[in-house]
Amino acid sequence: MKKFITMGLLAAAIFGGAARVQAEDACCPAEKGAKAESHISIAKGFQKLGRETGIYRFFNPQTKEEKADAYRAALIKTVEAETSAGHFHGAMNQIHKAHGVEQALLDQLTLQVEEAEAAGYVPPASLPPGLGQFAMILVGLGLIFLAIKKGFEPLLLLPIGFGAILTNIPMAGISAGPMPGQPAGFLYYFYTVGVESGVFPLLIFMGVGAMTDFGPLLANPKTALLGAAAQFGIFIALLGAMAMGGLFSIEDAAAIGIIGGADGPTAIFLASRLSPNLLGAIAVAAYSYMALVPIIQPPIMRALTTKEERGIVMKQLRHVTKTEKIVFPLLVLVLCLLLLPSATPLIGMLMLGNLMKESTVVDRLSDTAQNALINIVTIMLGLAVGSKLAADKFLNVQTLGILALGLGAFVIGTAAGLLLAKLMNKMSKDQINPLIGSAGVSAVPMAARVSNKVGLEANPQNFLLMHAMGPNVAGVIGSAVAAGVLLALVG
Amino acid sequence: MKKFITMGLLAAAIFGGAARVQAEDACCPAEKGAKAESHISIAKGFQKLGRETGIYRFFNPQTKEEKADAYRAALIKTVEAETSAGHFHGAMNQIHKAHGVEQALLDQLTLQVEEAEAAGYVPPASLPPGLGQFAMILVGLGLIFLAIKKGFEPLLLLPIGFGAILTNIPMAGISAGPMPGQPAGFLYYFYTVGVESGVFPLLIFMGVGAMTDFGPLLANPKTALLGAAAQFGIFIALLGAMAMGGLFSIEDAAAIGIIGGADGPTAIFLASRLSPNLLGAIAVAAYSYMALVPIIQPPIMRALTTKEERGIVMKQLRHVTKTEKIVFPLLVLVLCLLLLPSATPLIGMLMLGNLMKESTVVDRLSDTAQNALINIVTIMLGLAVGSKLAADKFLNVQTLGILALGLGAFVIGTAAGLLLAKLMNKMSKDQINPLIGSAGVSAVPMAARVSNKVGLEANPQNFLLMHAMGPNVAGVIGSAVAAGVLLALVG
Amino acid sequence: MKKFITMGLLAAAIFGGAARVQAEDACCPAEKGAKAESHISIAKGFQKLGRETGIYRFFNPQTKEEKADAYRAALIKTVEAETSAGHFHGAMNQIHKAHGVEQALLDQLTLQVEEAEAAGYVPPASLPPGLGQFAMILVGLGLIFLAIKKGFEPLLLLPIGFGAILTNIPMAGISAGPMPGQPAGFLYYFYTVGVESGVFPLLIFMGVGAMTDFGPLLANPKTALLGAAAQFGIFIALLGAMAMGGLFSIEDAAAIGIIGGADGPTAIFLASRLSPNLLGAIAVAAYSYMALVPIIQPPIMRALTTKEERGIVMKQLRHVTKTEKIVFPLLVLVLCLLLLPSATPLIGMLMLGNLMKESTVVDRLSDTAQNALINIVTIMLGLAVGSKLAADKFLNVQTLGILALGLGAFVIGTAAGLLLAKLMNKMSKDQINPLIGSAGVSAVPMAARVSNKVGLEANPQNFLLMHAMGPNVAGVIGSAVAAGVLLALVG
Amino acid sequence: MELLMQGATLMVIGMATVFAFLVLLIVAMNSSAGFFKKFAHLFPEEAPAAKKAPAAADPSAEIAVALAAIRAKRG
Amino acid sequence: MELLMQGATLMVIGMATVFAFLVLLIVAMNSSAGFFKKFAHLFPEEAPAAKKAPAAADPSAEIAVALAAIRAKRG
Amino acid sequence: MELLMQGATLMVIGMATVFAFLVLLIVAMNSSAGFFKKFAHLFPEEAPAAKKAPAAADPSAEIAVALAAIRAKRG
Ligand code: NA
Ligand code: NA
Ligand code: NA
Repeated sequence: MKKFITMGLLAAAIFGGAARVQAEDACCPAEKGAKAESHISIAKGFQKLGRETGIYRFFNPQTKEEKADAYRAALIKTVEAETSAGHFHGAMNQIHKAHGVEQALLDQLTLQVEEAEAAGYVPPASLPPGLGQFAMILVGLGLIFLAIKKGFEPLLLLPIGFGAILTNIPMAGISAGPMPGQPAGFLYYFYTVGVESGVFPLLIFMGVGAMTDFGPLLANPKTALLGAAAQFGIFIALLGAMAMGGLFSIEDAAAIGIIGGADGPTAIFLASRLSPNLLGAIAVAAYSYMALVPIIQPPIMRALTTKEERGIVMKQLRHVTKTEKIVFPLLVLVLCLLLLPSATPLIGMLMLGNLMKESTVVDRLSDTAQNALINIVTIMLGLAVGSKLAADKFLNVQTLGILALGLGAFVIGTAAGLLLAKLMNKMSKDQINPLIGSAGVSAVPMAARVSNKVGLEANPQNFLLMHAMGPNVAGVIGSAVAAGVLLALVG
Repeated sequence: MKKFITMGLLAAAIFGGAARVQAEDACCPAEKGAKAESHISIAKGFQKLGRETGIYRFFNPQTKEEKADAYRAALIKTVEAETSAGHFHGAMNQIHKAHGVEQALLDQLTLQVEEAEAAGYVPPASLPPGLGQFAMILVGLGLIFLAIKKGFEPLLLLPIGFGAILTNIPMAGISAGPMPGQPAGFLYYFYTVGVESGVFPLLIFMGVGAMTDFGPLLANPKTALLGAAAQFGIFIALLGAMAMGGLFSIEDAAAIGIIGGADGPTAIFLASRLSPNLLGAIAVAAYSYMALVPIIQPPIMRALTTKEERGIVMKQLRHVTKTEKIVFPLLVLVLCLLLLPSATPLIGMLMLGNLMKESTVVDRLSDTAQNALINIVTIMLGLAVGSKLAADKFLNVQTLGILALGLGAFVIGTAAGLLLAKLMNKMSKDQINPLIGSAGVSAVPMAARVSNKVGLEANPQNFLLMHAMGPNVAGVIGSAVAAGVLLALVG
Repeated sequence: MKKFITMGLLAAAIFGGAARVQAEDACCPAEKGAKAESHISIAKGFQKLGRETGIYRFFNPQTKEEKADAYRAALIKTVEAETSAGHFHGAMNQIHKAHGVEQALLDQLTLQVEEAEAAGYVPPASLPPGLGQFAMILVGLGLIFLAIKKGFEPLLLLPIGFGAILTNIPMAGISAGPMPGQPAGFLYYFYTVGVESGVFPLLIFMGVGAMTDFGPLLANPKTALLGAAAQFGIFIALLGAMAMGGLFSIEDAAAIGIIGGADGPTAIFLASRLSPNLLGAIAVAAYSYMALVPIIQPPIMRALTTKEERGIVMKQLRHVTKTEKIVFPLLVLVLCLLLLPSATPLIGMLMLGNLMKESTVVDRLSDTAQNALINIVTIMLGLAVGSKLAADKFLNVQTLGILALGLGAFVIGTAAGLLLAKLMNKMSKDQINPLIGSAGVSAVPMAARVSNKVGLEANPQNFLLMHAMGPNVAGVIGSAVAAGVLLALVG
Repeated sequence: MELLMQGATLMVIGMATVFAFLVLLIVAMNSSAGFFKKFAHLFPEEAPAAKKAPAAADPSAEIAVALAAIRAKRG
Repeated sequence: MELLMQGATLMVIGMATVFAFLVLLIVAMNSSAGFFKKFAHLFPEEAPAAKKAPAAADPSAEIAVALAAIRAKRG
Repeated sequence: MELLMQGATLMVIGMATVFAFLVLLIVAMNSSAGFFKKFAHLFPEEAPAAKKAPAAADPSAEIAVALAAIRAKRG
């Protein structure tokens, strides 16, 4: 009796699927699968392993038929297990679910390819799937090389590169969604649980807040304007993306622009909300350019300032009291909730971290936020971001656009900060060294160090580091505000 | 063809919704939404931002219509995305789900308001929604002030206060549940994953166990009776809540009573199971009164004891061997599983932590349980508890009741402990200083320190701290047992 | 009106359930439940508590009827709550779900028992459910005793033993799945979120990678062969399991074999995918035998080698450069992705940890992976594994088989390693002490220490530790590869 | 062209908001500085640090004192 | 009134259970103390601490010894 | 019997794969050792450690220098 029901369910499964896929495929895989499992000969076993090696799959990527077969085999296995356990209802549910949502995923795959082909559009850099994975593994290795050998933001780029490799391993399905009766790949969980929900970037931002000293900004509030000016790069890049003849939607353009914010968690948070497909490329661009700040900024700084300006020694910063520092994070949060609620997740977590640090009453929480917690989340976030570096989403002309626009955003942000600093220097009674303007792009604390270094070249007695920290931390707030505006208007 | 299906689905979505909400609303928002998105002029953009500022929304809270519009817009966007990707089945699912469970949430909202109005009952302290949020933000700031400036249990009250602010920011939806095709606010995840499941309070309890030394209790077992007597406050508060003319259900009353246990994780665990709506108020009351123990207890202690009694010097505690300390957590667990299985999640995790500490073979686990893990969980638990401090659940007469009953529970628990200690002093051959009775309410280690301090006032040679730690830690077990009874009979 | 709908829904709930269970049961529990709740007299309250004590339930385990009643009561409560809140659709959903998937669970329970009885098969060691729980609690206490008093891998066996106790507490449902409208037990979440998904063992493996030095293997690459030979135990145990007359399926056999890999995370990862029912027994066997390596291996080592061979002093290892150590993890990963993608989750995470360590550019991540993160995950993984130690899955003849096969796997793996080392010693120009062959089973670093100790016995100048670390770490890679093959062919 | 217009609109609104926010923050910081300068006597510099001690959950110091006292009495 | 009765019932049962549990715990603690006093010779005070060393997963000490020996031999 | 055959098949394939993998790894390790021996001049032993310093996100050293300089100038 039970056997009979099982067979009926299987028949339903097979024919239900068949109606959507292809008629001649539908009757065989069950038998094939059954045979394959009951007699694994040595030769067939090696053949199976051989067909699952990466080296074979780089040149013979999984076809749509193979994917559908794998899917159907998983389904049949689950349905059989359910049925033999007396879960007839559960088995029915599996079949229903499988032919609904999940089958739709396969259909979508098919459709997307067909549409793209029908549209006659082949992205210039596109590779066949298998070679695309191979190329992305090289990209991952490249990111790891940059992280280790060149010191490019290794805390993020090493895990991102590693995640890119893991994701692109053929047949391993490390970032694949769940199949019927089987768990998803583990990077799929990292991404959905941590990035899609926004939790990982926000926890990182809390840790950043706990490591940030807003004292230099409080000592010289007007340098906050420089942190505003440097966000100009964000919007120019957005405009550039919109100008690229339909290559990017408005959501994409907003997510790309935020690279100019020079702030990793903000970029990841916004991209995960507005343009998840581009998340990988955006994060890679953001962190790479942040690592390149010491190379990108100095020529612009020298071009836009005179040697005299660069030599300006600024007035020493006043002492900031403990109470001011405690009140500051609450002040920013209140301002933000009054004016721009959409920015409060980012600003709120940044300020929570800072309040934990400055209040000194919860030092153990602040220490953990700066160490164990941020480190754990960084590893998982890096891997999850890397899991979005699939070949079809990275090896295309969009990524070239993103890289170009991101560089433009950094350059323009730097220039905007410098120019406003020049202007402020002319209008203010206390002298302002224009070099601190470039620190407004954030990239904490790299950009502030660059200001200091370029300043020392012009005048060996000119220590700008603390002065540049003001615009530097203001730039973090500035780009979170920009992200809030984009979320409110585009999201 | 696809366009046609999309439109059909949208029509279904709209009319399906329309049948439930209002006919004249149903035809327009799609068009409005579409127009709004295709031409954002500068003026309209600022207008949109302006309508989403906190300051505007405090006075013009989101109406039911706006919520329904937002909901419908999200739905339409998702359905369009699904349809244009070929997910016709997925689109159907979205609509089905949306008009089922989710639409029901909106309906419920409407119903609740209408019922309350029909019942003619307006809670005395209720404010219009927007001002309610404003007031709750002030409450959050107040909790942070108490945590930082007054040192009120800052480890919990600072994150709770911050969570209260984040939750009540208009339009930000930081604790809101998921919308179709959109993730929930991040505090929603903290609450459902960590508090609803019971995982966070249990992990905290494990850390507390790893920090607790049961040696003083083992050295003088009979002081455990004081930890039992002090739980009397729990049940008097429960009785009081039941007496308040239907203001509280029996589940609410049990959750309120547990405030008298003076034990944060136990209170949060029980309240999350019996009365999630009151969780915020109960946690705030519990931690606040624990912070106030040095103010609440001394007058009661002085009133119920003579100066001679307070000056009693107790016999020095015997040495407790390592083996006894290792066996103790297993003893408690076995006793608990034999007699009261419903208390084993709490008692079990407390004893796991203690076993890890005392066994000394897993020091690295014990260290992590006491540091990184408990700190991470404390941050997230505090924020999650704060996320339950919504205006309509906090700014009402129930909260006043909870505050009054909680205070009563602390006072009565203190008195009951003291009185039993007086009695035991009269009946026991070794003298017992009645002051250690008040430590039975737990509030570890604050209550034991208060006993020590009041004892020193009466006799400068009278060091009660270690003697008071016995009832103090017994009180933790006692309130977990009380929670188990309440879970078994009321839950 | 609402009352009417509620009653209708309840009627539907009851009769819907009735059609599946038993007609005479169906009409009463609602009334009984209602009565019981509205008048808890003191006597009845104590009676209820008494019937929920562990001591009562050991002898009177929950019957199918009681489970069904509890289930139905939870359902009715939820449906009432939904209805009274206006969630008619939600209420309908609850009923539908309850009579579908969840009811099926109860049916399955019934079926399994009936089938087993019909088959006339009573596992020799099976106990009535209540006493089975009692016995498993003793097993848990035994594991804790071994962990603390005998130092048996306490980091895992202490939490596993504690998890076993918690899981088997009657009525507490600490590892039970969700009931309608109620959360699951907290160990259920640990298991599904951490073990079923594969995330916990993989994170542990990352930490192990960050603690492992592959230098000795790089200095003497050919010792990797010993790490291959020692995996022979895995496949012999697999063969043995297949030979046991249908006691184990092929999936079970593969999961049992991996015990011979002497590597905890690999065993847990593979067992969670191939044979979750045996996971508890497999993990306990794997960690126990790893702890027993100093007892199991020396006799075999002495039996298979001559005193002269044991006294062989090996050539000092060459210096390995930093760059080689950095490149090594990437080399292994690339080899693995080219040849055996199914092993890449395990190998990948091991190598990520090692890369983080050797690169030295992300020391803070590497430190956290080796400390806070691995400790947190170890606690949760241990408890989750313990949650699979249910009486019906552990107290049976299968467990005896697993213990026997696991021991055999260790013995044969040790012997295979030794014999290949003897052979290599004869064929190689540089002398190889055969004792380092036994270290190929992994059990890092215990097996390498055993090699060192036995070597010192034969020749007090013979320090084999570093030489044995080569096969030791190669054995970790070897068993991950074996796991990959099994996943690809059996999974 | 319309896309460009949208981008430009976003730029104007975005930069205006960013500047507005940071200008208001400057005002707030200056007010805060003024306030705490004026009422400096109410906020002694080390107050919060002093408050911290009683809040710390470490009873070891007190226990040490107590034990020392006990030993002193015994010895 | 009925609500109050329910509350009172819970109070009686609850306090009785709490006291019963802690009284039994006192009995158990006293028995445990008696047992370990009587069989103190079986549980030497430092035993578990001594057991800990071999369980620790840190081979560095042994490696250091081995390396020192190797160097000694070489040098 | 068929089950045993399956087991034996798995054993042959499994052990062959394990050995093949580790033999290839040996080849790779030897090649890597050869490569880095030949091009040792391109990979100075301390290079990565030296690279690490600028990557570290700790500005405290520089800040300390800057503060010292400022104080020197003031004082
Ligand atoms: Na920025
Ligand atoms: Na208590
Ligand atoms: Na192994």
